[in-house]
Amino acid sequence: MKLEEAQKVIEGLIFAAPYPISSEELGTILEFEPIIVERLIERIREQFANSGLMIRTVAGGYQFVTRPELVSWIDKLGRPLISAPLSLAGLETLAIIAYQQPLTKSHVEQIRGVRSDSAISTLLDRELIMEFGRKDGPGRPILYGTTQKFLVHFGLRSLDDLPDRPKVPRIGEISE
Amino acid sequence: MKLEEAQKVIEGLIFAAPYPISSEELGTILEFEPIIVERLIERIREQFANSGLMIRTVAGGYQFVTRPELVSWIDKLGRPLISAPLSLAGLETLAIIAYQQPLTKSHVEQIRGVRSDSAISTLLDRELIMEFGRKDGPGRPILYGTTQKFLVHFGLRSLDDLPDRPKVPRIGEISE
Amino acid sequence: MGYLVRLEVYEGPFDLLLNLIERDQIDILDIPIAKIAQEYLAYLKQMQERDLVVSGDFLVIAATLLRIKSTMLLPRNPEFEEVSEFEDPREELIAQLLEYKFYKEVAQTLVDRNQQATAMYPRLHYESNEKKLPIYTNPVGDSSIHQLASLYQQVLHVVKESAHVHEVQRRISLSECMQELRVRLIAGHETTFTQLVGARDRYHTIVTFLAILELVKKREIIIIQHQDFGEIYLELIQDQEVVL
Repeated sequence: MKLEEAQKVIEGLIFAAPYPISSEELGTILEFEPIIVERLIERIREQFANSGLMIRTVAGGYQFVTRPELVSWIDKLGRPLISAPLSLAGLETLAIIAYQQPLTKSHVEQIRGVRSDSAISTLLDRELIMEFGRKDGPGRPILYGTTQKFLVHFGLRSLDDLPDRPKVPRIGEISE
Repeated sequence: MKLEEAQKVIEGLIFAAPYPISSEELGTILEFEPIIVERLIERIREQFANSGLMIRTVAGGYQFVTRPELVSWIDKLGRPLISAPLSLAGLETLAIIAYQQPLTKSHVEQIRGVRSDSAISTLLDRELIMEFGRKDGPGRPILYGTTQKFLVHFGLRSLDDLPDRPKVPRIGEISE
Repeated sequence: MGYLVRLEVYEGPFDLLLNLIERDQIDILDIPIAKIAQEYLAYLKQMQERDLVVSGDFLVIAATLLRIKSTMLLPRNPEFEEVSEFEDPREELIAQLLEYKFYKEVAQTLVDRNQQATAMYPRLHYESNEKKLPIYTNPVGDSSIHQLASLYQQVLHVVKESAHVHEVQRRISLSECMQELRVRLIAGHETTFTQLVGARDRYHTIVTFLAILELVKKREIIIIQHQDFGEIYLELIQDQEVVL
């Protein structure tokens, strides 16, 4: 068997095996020394360098898995699709976050004058806002900001495209 | 997102999805038009040309599988058969349901000329058919239709992959 | 016990008929009914001899065959034939046979397709019952960026107004705050520290906190926290006469 052919077979076996398959087992099936199998797997790995898949060594065997950096995409699989409009409370909260980001939930609540937990969790679910680290200070509250998706869905290239901020001082400046 | 990056994500999603994933669903996740997704999948297929794996189109979606020419090697893994082969009665019943769906059990029996309770209950157990509501009329009998699993099991892209149903000639036309 | 001849098993009467037709190399569209009916009945007789159950379905078609046979034997009324188109009594049966034959062929196609399909191994997946969050296909609904911007202006306007109003607001005293807490705890809708503090200013938060401590000291309420940094629950002590 040519090495190229053997590589294909190894790929197929690793992919189809119901458990991480070892180089010994692969060697037995192919009638190759395990060391040869291991070299071939190294070559396969090189060929998968630009793929979304990779072969990981785990539990004494090999297994195809998706690349770790794709996890946020893979998580979206099988999620039900919903197209419900955004509530006014959500939109109001989004407006405040868009213009004042990054800011904390209590800052939003201070501006809106009402509790905003559910508005913020809606915006997080809709992936319009995300956590931007934590604020220094007591309780180290979470800071929120808008996402790429926010820009896409409002047709903005960047935050600079937000319609001009009205000439009203920021909340912190008001009490002065 | 760069196209290269999108390709990786698509590979990852097709690999990770527990069912054949459609270009529409991939498009929703990536926020791409399905047609773009389809083009990218063509590019991925080219890149997998020398791999033991390939992307097949089945049941309205995409799925990674091992290449058919590797089957004798993969069989050596001793993976248990997903299911025992269907009986002829089951296959006949399935063929009728595939073409005439949704239809009732008595309609199946009329075509087959024999009672089909056990064939239908086997097909239901195997999730190759499912109930599709009830027919209006006396007794409101259950209507049956085929499932996505049916398409996958027989490697069909859609029901259109089944042979065309010939027009049944009328006897009057025959004798001429 | 005599010798045993293996008897073919058929899926049903149509399967048997098709088999007889194929065996005798008969044109399905021009079935010699008398001959086929004879062979069909002979088979049923064999089945009975072997104590095999001949299901009603086979008998129904036997009756149909005999009916067709007798209809075809009847002399046709030439007067009748002039006006109405001659209807072949075999027509319905042939249509049924052709339809059945088609599905029998499809069944074979399915076997082949399955063979091809199983030559390609998919990856094994493990069922997961994990609940997935929904994806919002249209997360902002039909709102526009201008709506967003004008909403922001409105909000800021309200803030500016209320900021001025705030200056002249009388500040709540500790005893007033304690009284307010009693009322709210009796109402029973708000029983956690977070709810009671609400989204008000720092002054109010401090006064509420002090009021809670005071109520604990007076043994009017108890506070419960199930875990470190968890929510703090406030409960009125039963049998405590609360003076409103």
